[in-house]
Amino acid sequence: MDYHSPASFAEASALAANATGITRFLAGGTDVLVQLRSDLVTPDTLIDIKKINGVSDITRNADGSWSLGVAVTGAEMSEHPELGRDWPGVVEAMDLIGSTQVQGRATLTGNLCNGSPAADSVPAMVAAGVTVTVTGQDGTREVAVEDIPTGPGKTSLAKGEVVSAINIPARGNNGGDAYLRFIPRTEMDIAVVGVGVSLRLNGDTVTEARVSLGAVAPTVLLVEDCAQAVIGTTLDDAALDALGAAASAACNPIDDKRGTIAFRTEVAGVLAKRAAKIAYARAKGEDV
Amino acid sequence: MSKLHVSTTVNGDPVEYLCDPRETLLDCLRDKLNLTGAKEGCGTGDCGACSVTVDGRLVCSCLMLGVEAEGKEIETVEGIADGDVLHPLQKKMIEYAALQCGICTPGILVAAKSLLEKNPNPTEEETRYWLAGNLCRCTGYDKIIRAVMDTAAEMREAS
Amino acid sequence: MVEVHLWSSLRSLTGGCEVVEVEARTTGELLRELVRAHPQLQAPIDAGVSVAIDGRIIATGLSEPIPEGAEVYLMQRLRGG
Amino acid sequence: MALDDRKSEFTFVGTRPDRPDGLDKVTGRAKFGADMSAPGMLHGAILRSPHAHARIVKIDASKAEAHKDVKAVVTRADFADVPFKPGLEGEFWNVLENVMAGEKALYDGHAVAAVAATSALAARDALKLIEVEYEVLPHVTDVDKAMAPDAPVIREGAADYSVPEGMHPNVVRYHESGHGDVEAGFAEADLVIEDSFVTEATHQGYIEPHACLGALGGDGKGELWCCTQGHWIVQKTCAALLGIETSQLRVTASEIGGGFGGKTTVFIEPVALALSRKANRPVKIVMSRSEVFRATGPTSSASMDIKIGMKKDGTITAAEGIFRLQGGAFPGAPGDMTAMCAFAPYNLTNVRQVGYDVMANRPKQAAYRAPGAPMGAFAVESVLDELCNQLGLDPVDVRLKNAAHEGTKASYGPTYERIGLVETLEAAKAHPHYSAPLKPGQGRGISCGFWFNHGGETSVSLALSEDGSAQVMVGTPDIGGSRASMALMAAEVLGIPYENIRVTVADTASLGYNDVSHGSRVTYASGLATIKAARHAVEKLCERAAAKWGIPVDAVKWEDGCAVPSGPNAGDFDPIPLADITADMGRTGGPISGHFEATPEGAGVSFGTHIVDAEVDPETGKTSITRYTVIQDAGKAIHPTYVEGQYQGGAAQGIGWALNEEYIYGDDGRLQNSIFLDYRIPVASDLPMIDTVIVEVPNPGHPFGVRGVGETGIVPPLAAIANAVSNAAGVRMRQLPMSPPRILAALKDNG
Repeated sequence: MDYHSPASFAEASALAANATGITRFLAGGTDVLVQLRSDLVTPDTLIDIKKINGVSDITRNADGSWSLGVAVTGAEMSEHPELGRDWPGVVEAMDLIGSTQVQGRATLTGNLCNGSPAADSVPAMVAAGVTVTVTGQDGTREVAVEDIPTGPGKTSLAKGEVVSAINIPARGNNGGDAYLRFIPRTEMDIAVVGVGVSLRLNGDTVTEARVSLGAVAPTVLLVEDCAQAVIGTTLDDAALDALGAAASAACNPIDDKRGTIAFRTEVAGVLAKRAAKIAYARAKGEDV
Repeated sequence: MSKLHVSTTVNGDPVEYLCDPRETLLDCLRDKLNLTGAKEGCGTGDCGACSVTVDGRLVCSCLMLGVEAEGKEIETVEGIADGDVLHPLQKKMIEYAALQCGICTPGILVAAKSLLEKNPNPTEEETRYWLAGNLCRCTGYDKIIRAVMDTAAEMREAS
Repeated sequence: MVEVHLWSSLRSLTGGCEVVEVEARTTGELLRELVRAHPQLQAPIDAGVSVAIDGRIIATGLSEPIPEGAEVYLMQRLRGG
Repeated sequence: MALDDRKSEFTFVGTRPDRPDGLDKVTGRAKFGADMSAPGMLHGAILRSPHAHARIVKIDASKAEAHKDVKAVVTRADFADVPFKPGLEGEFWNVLENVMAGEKALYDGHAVAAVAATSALAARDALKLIEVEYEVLPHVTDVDKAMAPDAPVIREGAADYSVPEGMHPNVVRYHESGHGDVEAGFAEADLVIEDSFVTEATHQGYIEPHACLGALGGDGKGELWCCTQGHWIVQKTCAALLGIETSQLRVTASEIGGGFGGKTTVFIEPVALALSRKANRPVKIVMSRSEVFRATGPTSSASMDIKIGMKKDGTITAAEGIFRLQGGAFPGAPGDMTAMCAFAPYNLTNVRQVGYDVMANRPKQAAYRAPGAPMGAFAVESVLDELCNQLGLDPVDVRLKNAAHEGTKASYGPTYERIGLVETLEAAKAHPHYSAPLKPGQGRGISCGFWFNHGGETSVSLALSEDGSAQVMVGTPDIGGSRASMALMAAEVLGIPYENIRVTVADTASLGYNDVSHGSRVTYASGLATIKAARHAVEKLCERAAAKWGIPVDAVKWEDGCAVPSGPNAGDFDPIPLADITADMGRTGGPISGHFEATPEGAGVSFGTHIVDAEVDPETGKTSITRYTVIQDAGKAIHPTYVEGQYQGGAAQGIGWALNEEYIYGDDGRLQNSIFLDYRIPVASDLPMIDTVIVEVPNPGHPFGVRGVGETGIVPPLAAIANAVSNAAGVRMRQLPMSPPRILAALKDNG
């Protein structure tokens, strides 16, 4: 295994483009090292992107949107005084991943590019409308988070492409987001079901909604039917029931060591309702 | 596959080692620097027995490559005591019998010290969640949590 | 004479007897005499047995005395974790 | 042990001093299994079968052997069965077969070959160069399926004398016991409940993976360092497996990072020695976590049928249980222990219990804290709870009404000596936890539990130093603070401060044989041995004093650390402190030491009662444990803090077993959750504080009254939690673990 620590994304991209065999980018490493240690994936080329300038920066742009460097850790996101005020769902989703120790290393970028359908931060990012900047040999492009994963362990990134920034939209007024996941313990598990919800209200009425489900299909899902179930409502019981039903209906899960089809389908509906209530309260300005 | 040269600082001491790029920081601490206080309980970041701090940040040394330590400040369990004076956490762990076999103890100590530096007055719930990545199979955590919280109280009083 | 109580599944080795009378002053003698009375008991004894004397379980010792009139049970060898 | 030998007033025993190894363990200095290295050391790695059941057609290691970094490769041919020590049989043969596969790989993870190379990475890489040709065979991993007529046969002829004719060859041992007439008893009952229960295999889950460093020369002399619960059994087994003399192998036990029964046998140790013999260099092997899960002993999985009859007043009229335990591809599942323990807490006129030991394509089961008892208690105490619910009776009252006590004929046969079950139930009833109100969604469960405890072969040696301090050498690895307990007991007898005593776990060359630290035997047996060794030294101290004073030795007694004249003819002399005697000992007869070698019999059985509150989320099936109280008879708590620690640890492991821990096999027979991410042991945020009540009903078989406390604590939790969850959810849970999908499915089935 060759180890590289390039000084720019252009250099990182070039290294990846010219590498043979298996290439992995190293951000926090909390997935890459596990795969290495367990002989699942031993890359021929490992490209550490943490020495590139600015990769640990969290920046609020003039329009209220956020740019996050690709090596920003979960701990740094949680500690940021303002990011969590705008996007508590995204920050909490990231914070749910692994232990305090893992939080010291793990990144949104790594969580996304690992391609796991159960990645906690991804449904929250999808609900929030997050995009990533991708640098390749031909320059950069901006891609919606939901378009990155294409299946378990697979992404739409081409050879030589590397995620070079995370772009979180401006929260704007009367908006709120939330992420909930189901795990059997209180910590340290992979999501059996994850639900991200982002809402915008006008008065008591939901005007915009994005609902995303994790661990219930080969990729994280952005579920339009869930959004439609709540848009135009005050998130009353009927709307919540419709949301839960739409979430369950969108599931296409598998039976595995972490959960059954029936369980995931049922609990996706339960969590969608619970997450929506939190997002709604946050959109109303309540501190939840 | 040639080895890489790494210069880093461990518990305040400048050190150097040569490592294979596949070797973790934990491998390097244990096998190259003979600092065997950090333990490998899982190798997958699930047990916390290998906890160290890197530039003040709590991490699993099994989830970091040795080569990534270049230029960093590493602190391990071996650096917690000040010479022969134990850190209050170390004293309380013994006093509370917060260890039975002791294999998780180095990781618990590094993690708990990191907690108290960040939050000198943690609630029981905060303490439990902070330490959720440090598995202990002997104690049921009861005495560990009590030891950490009592240390926090004592350190608050002393300061 | 000592009355030795066997566990139920040993009956198939003793012609149906669940209690066997033997002459023995120690646990070792007891096991020897049990085999003399019922040779098929050799197999369970080789596989490991304990002897309870008046409720006290002798895990392995062969030299434990058996008082006159004691209650004696043959048990599967105990194992621990 | 005569009764007049017993002591009930204590100076040191019952206090809570700091443990002697505390400093080493909080500074990172303590040396565990993987912390040792040696000059010229190689690193070993083991190639494991990816198949659940396969004939090993051919192993081609030529590419590995040719690699420059590789110094040795071993397969089964490098072990003892035929060439070195013909006739290896019984459990030694089973262990060898488990350590390195012979003709067949019997489970996913079974070792088939091993290499020693110049680095750990090189050894791992070299494994990929070994080519193994397998002929995959049909497999079975479930206990009920393994007993079915069409199940693949794991090994013909493995069954022993006890198995009735006509059973599947995978049934290898059979146990039946009991007394009275159960059918007549059921006929007397007002309510009979018959139900079936299933538990999955769980792993002991010690945080320290197995690790060892071995060196064995062509002269048959060897050195081995390893983490183990018993280094003499390691010595004996490795010697047998490698065909060398037992005494030529010196084994040193490292500090041990948890065992719970799982480190009572060998896995990698004989492999390291075989590699070392071939490479002529020391070889270190450290298991990965995945290897620990795949190839070291989990518990048995179990399938159980229980039938209990009860009168309206709560009297149990009859009880019957059938316990089928799957113990991997080898004989040894403790179905007999499950059967014997299951009904042991109760005074029963009619009881019958049957245990099966069944083989399947899984790793060889190993002991895990009261092996066999927890699953039986789960099944039996669940049915008792259901009877109480249906008859409208208080579960503690019913247990008290039927509780075994001194003079009760035990379900496993003999009459109980003094036991403490009733005291634990009375303490439970009086405990504020039992009467505390429950919130909506919460349920309370209680359960009793029983374990035999064990004595075992024990040697202890105690030597006094000139300055009046004492060193104690014990042979039972310290798995939970036992060095502190030994020092307290020695201090009690010698009358010198705890701090002046150093307790060391001696290596196999320094002390006589010691059984493994298992069966809750350490504080009981090594403690008894320490007391006797100390008394032996005291006898010699008294002799020296008698000689100095010129009086008969029986006119000297030992009091508060001093020899004092005693009796009418002793004369009037000032007491001589221990240190004054030892200061001169070289000139008054030589070094003073005491020792004890014997097999203490009389460990004294032990009971506990647990109270648990659980809260179930009806929408997700997720359970949280909101309150937990352990009440257990310790006989006499030597170091109460470490007794509490045993109680709390047992409860926590029980919580894991009850709620989330399980071995999950795919249809391919491969273990799917071999890392801590998916083998879900409780984390700190999962648990509440765990209350403890130490009941002390002295064991007549120990000079200070000690009963072992290590194991009983894991017997009640499965049932107590199942009862709490069932009461909270309103539906009886019959399968462990009670994972959220199972609870949610049960809630759905219940409407």
